[in-house]
Amino acid sequence: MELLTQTFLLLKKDLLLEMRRRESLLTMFFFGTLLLFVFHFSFELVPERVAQMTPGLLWLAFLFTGTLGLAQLFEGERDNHCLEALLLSPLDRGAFFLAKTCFNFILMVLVEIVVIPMFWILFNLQSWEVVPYLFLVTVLGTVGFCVLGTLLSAVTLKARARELLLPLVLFPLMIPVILSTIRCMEAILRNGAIGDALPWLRLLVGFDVIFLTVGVLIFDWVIEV
Amino acid sequence: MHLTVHQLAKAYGLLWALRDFSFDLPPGEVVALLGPNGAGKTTLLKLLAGLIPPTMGEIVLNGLQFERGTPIQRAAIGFLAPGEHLYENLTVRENLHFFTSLYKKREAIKQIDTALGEVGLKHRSEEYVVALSSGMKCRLSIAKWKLLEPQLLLVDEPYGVLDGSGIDLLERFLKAESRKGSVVIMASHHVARLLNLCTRAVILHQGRLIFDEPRQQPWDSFARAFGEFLPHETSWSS
Amino acid sequence: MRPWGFVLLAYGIVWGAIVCYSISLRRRYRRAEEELARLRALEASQSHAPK
Amino acid sequence: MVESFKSSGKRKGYLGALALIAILVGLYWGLLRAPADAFQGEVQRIMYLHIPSILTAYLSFFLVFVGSCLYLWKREKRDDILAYSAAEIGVLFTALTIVEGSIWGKPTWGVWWTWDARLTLTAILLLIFVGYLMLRSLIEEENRAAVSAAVLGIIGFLDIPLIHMSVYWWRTLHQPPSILRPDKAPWDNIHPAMLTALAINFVAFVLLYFYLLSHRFRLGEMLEEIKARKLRGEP
Repeated sequence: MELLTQTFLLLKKDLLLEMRRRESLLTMFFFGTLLLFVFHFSFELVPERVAQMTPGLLWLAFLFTGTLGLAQLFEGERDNHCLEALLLSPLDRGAFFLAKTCFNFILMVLVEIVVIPMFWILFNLQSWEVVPYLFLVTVLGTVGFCVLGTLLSAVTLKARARELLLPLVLFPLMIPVILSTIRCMEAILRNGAIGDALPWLRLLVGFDVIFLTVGVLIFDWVIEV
Repeated sequence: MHLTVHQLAKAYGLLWALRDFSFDLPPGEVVALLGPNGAGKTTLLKLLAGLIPPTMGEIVLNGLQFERGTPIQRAAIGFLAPGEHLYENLTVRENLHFFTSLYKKREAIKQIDTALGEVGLKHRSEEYVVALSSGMKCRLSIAKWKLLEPQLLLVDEPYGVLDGSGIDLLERFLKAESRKGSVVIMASHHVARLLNLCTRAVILHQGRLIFDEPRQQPWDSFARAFGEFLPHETSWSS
Repeated sequence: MRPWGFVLLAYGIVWGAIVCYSISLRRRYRRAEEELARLRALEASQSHAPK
Repeated sequence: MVESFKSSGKRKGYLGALALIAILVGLYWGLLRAPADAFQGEVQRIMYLHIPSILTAYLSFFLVFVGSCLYLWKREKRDDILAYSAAEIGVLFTALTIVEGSIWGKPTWGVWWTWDARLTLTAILLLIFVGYLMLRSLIEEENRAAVSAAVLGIIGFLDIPLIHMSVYWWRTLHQPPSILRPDKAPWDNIHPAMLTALAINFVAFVLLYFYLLSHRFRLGEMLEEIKARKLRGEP
């Protein structure tokens, strides 16, 4: 209970700061949109080909924007040594982890809410009825991405060239999430329903649960000034 | 708070920042932590705050080992670094609200206004911290620790940014803390002021403790030790 | 390339790489050993030296 | 287990000699004694390197996991040295596995690289632990580097089964696994001499692995001691 109270307190603070400065959200949003344009120019996307490539392209966009967000995740705490102030306090570090994960998750979901419909509009896709299902799968994948991403973002906090190092260690570990979300989306696009994507969905949920638990347990050691 | 330190040491890479440091402080002690730049003052404060792990040695708070710090132990330690540890894009009141909630001080939330009044920030409580001058930020830090009631208060060079009334405020606050039985350790280069306030003086030089004595009048041994190791700073005698 | 060619290529690369790693490890090991011996000797001479 | 690495130079010498003998016997069996495979021909001999090296790599990453957990728990420097040493040698063996797989693949599949589940999985493993080594080298402060690396070592190891599952599902939907048939035990269609050659080579690799690891571990310990002595000797 205490854990959740503290998580909520920190999350509220992060959201308030983000609402004031809007740094992360705006950059992530514009970067996501920009990527859609880059995709169009690089692949010359005609509707028949787009249908096949949709899951991969969408996830590529989320992966890159998400990494951008992760690089910024602890920057706010570094200003004015606020991270020290938090570590000095009786805060449960598991709550700190949960709050940062939730914060990054909220940012990414906000970006996804805009980018997915925009993808459909920009590439003239007709299959609007599958969008809610796709969004659901994307959200599950985003949970995994944020959990592992927050953990590794904290691990690389003190490293030189951390913006470069982070994706380097993050992407290989993220392969179960990437593969399962993309396969799920493919199955949905093929059948218009979840159907045979179920094993992938289970893997995805398993991944989310395992790393959420590991994160809460291990975060006490991860974060030090 | 009774604070005991045994043979504390911290090395950064191949350099000792602090070596073989021991002292024992009963409740109510106000310690002046002196020494030239690079003597290890800030390292000592950060070690005591649990912000960095020691290379060797141990810290004992009220008879309990302080290793990674339980939440209860951490709640008992305050670190007053002027201008730091505040969210610049939150308002003055939001900052205090956030930290008091984090420390679970429910009654303190009601006293935020009183505390702001005492440090002279009441009329600026809705401003963002980024808009405050460094002296005002320091006053806000004082208000913050007043509300959080630490039993061990570490203070890192507060004098540089405070004006006359601010200094009064700080010293009154520290004395009140000491009367309540808290231990205060303050690092500063304003030797004269610090000596006026303290009950005990400690001098660090190149990471080693070279002087540790309770304050007395007259204090020849301090003058000798101080003159020997910090010959450039004579302002204290004024 | 003949089948044996592939086999010998694989064996060559693997054992070559392992030998290379062993040599570099040995070199690092030697260097550390020498440094340690030097420091030990230095410490011994200091402790015996008259004050 | 860690204690055994602290063995004297003499015992390490025996281990080295034993490893060398095993390697020579393994080479003899693998290259000369074992018959050529009925389907794959001589190329199959690469398997006598391939399978032992990937198994030792897995052993290595398991040791990284064990060392990392112990380090986070007890904060003993030697556990961290164990994890670091095992990661370094593990990366070497993983890289070799990929090279062997690729050389075996050329005559067998006709291409140097294919997105076969096993090859892909090994490549991902390599990427993860190369990342581990990079992380270590990019963090200045020693304790920080050890703690961060330990966390990454634990996450990396826990992720292996998940990656394994996802990569296999992904591939098996397109093509069946190339060697191991789930419905048939692998040793059913293997000549006994082949099995012996494989076993000898496996023993040889494990001995070699522990020989290298013991030296790498001792090297780490010595570097640590050098640092401690320099710190003490500083005026």
